[in-house]
Amino acid sequence: MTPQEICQRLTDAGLQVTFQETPPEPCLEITSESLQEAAQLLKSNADLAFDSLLCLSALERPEFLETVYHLFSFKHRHHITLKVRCPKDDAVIPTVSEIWPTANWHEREAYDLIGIRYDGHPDLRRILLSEDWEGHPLRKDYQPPAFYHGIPLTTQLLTPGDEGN
Amino acid sequence: MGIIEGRYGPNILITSLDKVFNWGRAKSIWPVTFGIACCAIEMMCTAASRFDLDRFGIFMRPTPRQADCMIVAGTVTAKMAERLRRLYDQMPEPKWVISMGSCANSGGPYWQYGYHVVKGVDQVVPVDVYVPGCPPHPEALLDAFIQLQAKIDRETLAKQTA
Amino acid sequence: MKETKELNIPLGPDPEKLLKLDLSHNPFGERMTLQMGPQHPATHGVLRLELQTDGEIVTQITPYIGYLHRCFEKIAESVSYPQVIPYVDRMDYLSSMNMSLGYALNVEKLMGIQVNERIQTIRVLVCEMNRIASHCVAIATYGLDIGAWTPLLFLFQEREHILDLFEELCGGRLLFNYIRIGGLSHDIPPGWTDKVLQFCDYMIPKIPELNELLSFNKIFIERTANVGVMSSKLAIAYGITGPNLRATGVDYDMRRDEPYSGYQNYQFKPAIGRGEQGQPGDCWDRYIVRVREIEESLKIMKQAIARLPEGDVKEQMPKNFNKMPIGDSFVRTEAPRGELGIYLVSDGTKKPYRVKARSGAYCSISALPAFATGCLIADLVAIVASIDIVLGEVDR
Amino acid sequence: MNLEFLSQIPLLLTIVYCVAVVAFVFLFVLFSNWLERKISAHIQDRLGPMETGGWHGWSQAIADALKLLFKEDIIPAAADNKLFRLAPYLVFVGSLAGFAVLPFGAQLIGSDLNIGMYYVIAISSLVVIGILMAGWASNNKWALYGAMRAAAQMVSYEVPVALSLLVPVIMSGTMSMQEIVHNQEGYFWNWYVFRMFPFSFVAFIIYFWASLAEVNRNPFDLPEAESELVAGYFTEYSGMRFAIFFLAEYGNMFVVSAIAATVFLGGWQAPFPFLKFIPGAVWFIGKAMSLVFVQMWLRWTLPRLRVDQLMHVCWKIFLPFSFANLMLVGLWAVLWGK
Repeated sequence: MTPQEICQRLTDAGLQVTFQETPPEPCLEITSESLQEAAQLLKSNADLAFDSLLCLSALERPEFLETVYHLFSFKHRHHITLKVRCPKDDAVIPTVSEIWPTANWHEREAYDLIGIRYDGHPDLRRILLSEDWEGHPLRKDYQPPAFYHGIPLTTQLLTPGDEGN
Repeated sequence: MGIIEGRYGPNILITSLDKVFNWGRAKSIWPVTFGIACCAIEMMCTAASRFDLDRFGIFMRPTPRQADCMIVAGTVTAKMAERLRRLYDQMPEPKWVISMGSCANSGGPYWQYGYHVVKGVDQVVPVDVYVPGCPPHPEALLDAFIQLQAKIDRETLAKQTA
Repeated sequence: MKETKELNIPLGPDPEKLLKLDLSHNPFGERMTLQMGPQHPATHGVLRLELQTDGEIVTQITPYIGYLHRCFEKIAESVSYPQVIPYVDRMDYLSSMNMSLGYALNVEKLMGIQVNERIQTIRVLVCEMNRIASHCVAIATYGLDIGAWTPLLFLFQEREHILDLFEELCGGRLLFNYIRIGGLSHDIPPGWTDKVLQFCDYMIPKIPELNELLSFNKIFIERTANVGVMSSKLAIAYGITGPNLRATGVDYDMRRDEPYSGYQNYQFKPAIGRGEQGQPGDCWDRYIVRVREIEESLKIMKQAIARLPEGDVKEQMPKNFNKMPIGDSFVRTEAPRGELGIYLVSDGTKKPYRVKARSGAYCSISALPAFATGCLIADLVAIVASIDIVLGEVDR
Repeated sequence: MNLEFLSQIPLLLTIVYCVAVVAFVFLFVLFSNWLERKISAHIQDRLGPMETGGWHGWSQAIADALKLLFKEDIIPAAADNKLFRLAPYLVFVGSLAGFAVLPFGAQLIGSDLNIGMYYVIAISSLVVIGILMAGWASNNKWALYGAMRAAAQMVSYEVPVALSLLVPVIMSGTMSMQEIVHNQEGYFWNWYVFRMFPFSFVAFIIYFWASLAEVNRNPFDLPEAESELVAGYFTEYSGMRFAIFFLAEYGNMFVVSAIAATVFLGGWQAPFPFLKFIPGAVWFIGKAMSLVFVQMWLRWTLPRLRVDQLMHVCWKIFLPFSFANLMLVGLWAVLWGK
């Protein structure tokens, strides 16, 4: 099934989905309110049957935060990319970990590194960094700490402006 | 050992004892099985058949209590550093540390942007031998052990002067 | 094995059931909390498992990761496109070639580069060699965790042959930086393919030897068959891919079903777990799938050498990355520990805007509580070994 | 060796013998430790110790011992101080006491007790107490697991060991070690392992496998399973105390092999009477060492069993077989005499 048809299916179900022709792959933009319903439909509908969440990535755009879902169906062997936006000051997106258990750890990771909170997640804690770590490292304005529990993490010799290449 | 260490000058008894002790210690270095990242694979290769650490009497022990030496093989992160220190503290004296690979030496490729990487394991534990390389060739690790043996041979029980 | 059933150990609970499984009440008696790792011989690096145990039975598993979090994604945003390759190599350090291939294909897709046949064939060749090397370590450490020392040293010996070939090819034993965006760092040295063929002929009779020593050893089968059974439903739900998925009986291999880098030109059969010694998806199946993949990889290597065309391996390498097209792409490749998916976002500058790596081992370890709860401590060691994790890839 | 004249002064003889046995245990441990590393290395396609002391690293074990002797002796703060200190000695005594009744030669025996066999079975239980004590006192969960596994395993396997040792006792009609050896005089087919063919042989096989579990060797090395329990019950022990555990472990290996050699393989008897000019002690140690070699060989070849499988093997395979075996031998002895 092509992304256009999948988009049509979702809009037929009354969900707010827009089709985006982004190179090199098209994707579906979806509002965070209709995410869970759409996810439910994508997984349970026999024609769609997206039984596998391949990847969940969060990223920071200049104006907003975004979560990208790459879905795959082992039954029909087709792909789809979903994108959900949320504002920076209220970074909340509903969880899909009930629908695809893969999302459980990936959402924890996104929370850890970007700082998007996934509403309804059963166990939203930091996963890669320690519980008492401050800040979300993948934010563009992140300043790394100089010390962690007394262990120096930056060095005085670090030269600013050396950007490589 | 604790009774005579550092109490007498370098007399004939002490220097002879030194020879015996240092021989035993240098020829029987037991590192604790402790691999962190990429270098751990090269460490395993060094212990495996082709390079065979056992030729030098080097024999991996799983518990720090029975080890003499710790090979820090890999990138030490902020989360790991405390545990590394604890492992080091659990080892009985006399003990040595080999820092294997660029990451353990200085943070290696993660030096500049690695917010979670300790820039050199010597910030956490004292290091005796540094092995350069990313990852070091097994021969380099063997050489590190030979350097460590030479270092052990220079140690003494005598009172330190000046 | 009747014992496991007599002990009333659930074999692979359903994820739906598990979410509802209430472990707060205490049907067995007093529980003990056990910290396994980060320094533990069986955790393959720096994984930490917090176990609730009732005697030898593990009633709850909580994995803690991040002890090797090397900030790959942040570093990838801070350096230019070609400079990411050494860091991708260090993600899954046991199969660096497969890792750099995944990243290189992604950037090529974004830039619209179609590399020539020679580059594709050499890439397939080195990736399959690295797959063998990686599976050798996986099987070797598996044997060690079950208590068999000798296969470890034998397989490391075989692996050294591959490492020698790699050293001749690009100077590195473990991390190569060989596959570049749009090409390779340099062409293969003269006479190298003959040595690879010699290696294939040397390696093929080693597989029956391994089977005799470990695979069909009675004790090994007793220890691994029917242990840690993962249903295909659970595997798909948790996003488990690669050999672990195939061991559950799902016939899906990226290399065959969604070919990349010219894999459609090779004849091979992905190994599928059939539950020969127990049930499909048990630890033994996960083991034997890897052994059979070594055989398949050897076949692919021979075919790759046979069809190696002429060409320039450097002509298509982009000179600069100042005019990257804006967009995002997601490319999956079949790495030895499951699919490597790299999600790359470009904002037109010479540095990637965002790189996200989805690793197979990360998903495998997240499913560990779902299918390993209720086993014995000794089984847990076997299960952790059988899903074959590399913490560099899990923590990135 | 004729040491009859020494029997005039029995106390001196005892002291000399005791010192000799302890010295033998130390030498044996040093040698077999080196041997184990060499054997494992050659099985695994490598060389093993080569550098220490010249020829094939012969002094490797001496260097290890010397180093362990002068390591810092750590007693963890959370450990039970007294029990932690006592445990290794208890294990060592349990292992050493077995040597008292081993007949190294016609005269070379510490004490030819008329219940020698009974004594050996009883005294080896002391090791279990020591191991349990070590695991408990360490206050380390892995050590506790190791100790519990060791206790369960050694207590269980004591039963098939005892049952299979009763077969030669029935055959010879005595429990004295020296008597049993004397009964196997002559050519090697007079050894108990070859007499009364299927029964005695089955008893020997069961004894050998069960004794592997008794001394925690692969495939029954669960108490110190490295990949599961870090280092088992001696995880927290360092330096000298660890060395004593090590000593006891290797001492135990020799004791169980020596018992097998005594009761099944003719003890210090030569396989052919014309080889009698070679001292009995050489035969005895040679036979025991070859069994020790088989133990090492198995260790470096086989994977490890799981706890429930270990118990399964003991209670459902070894125990019924050894029991049936004993019954049949008893029946045979009643019907046809020994």
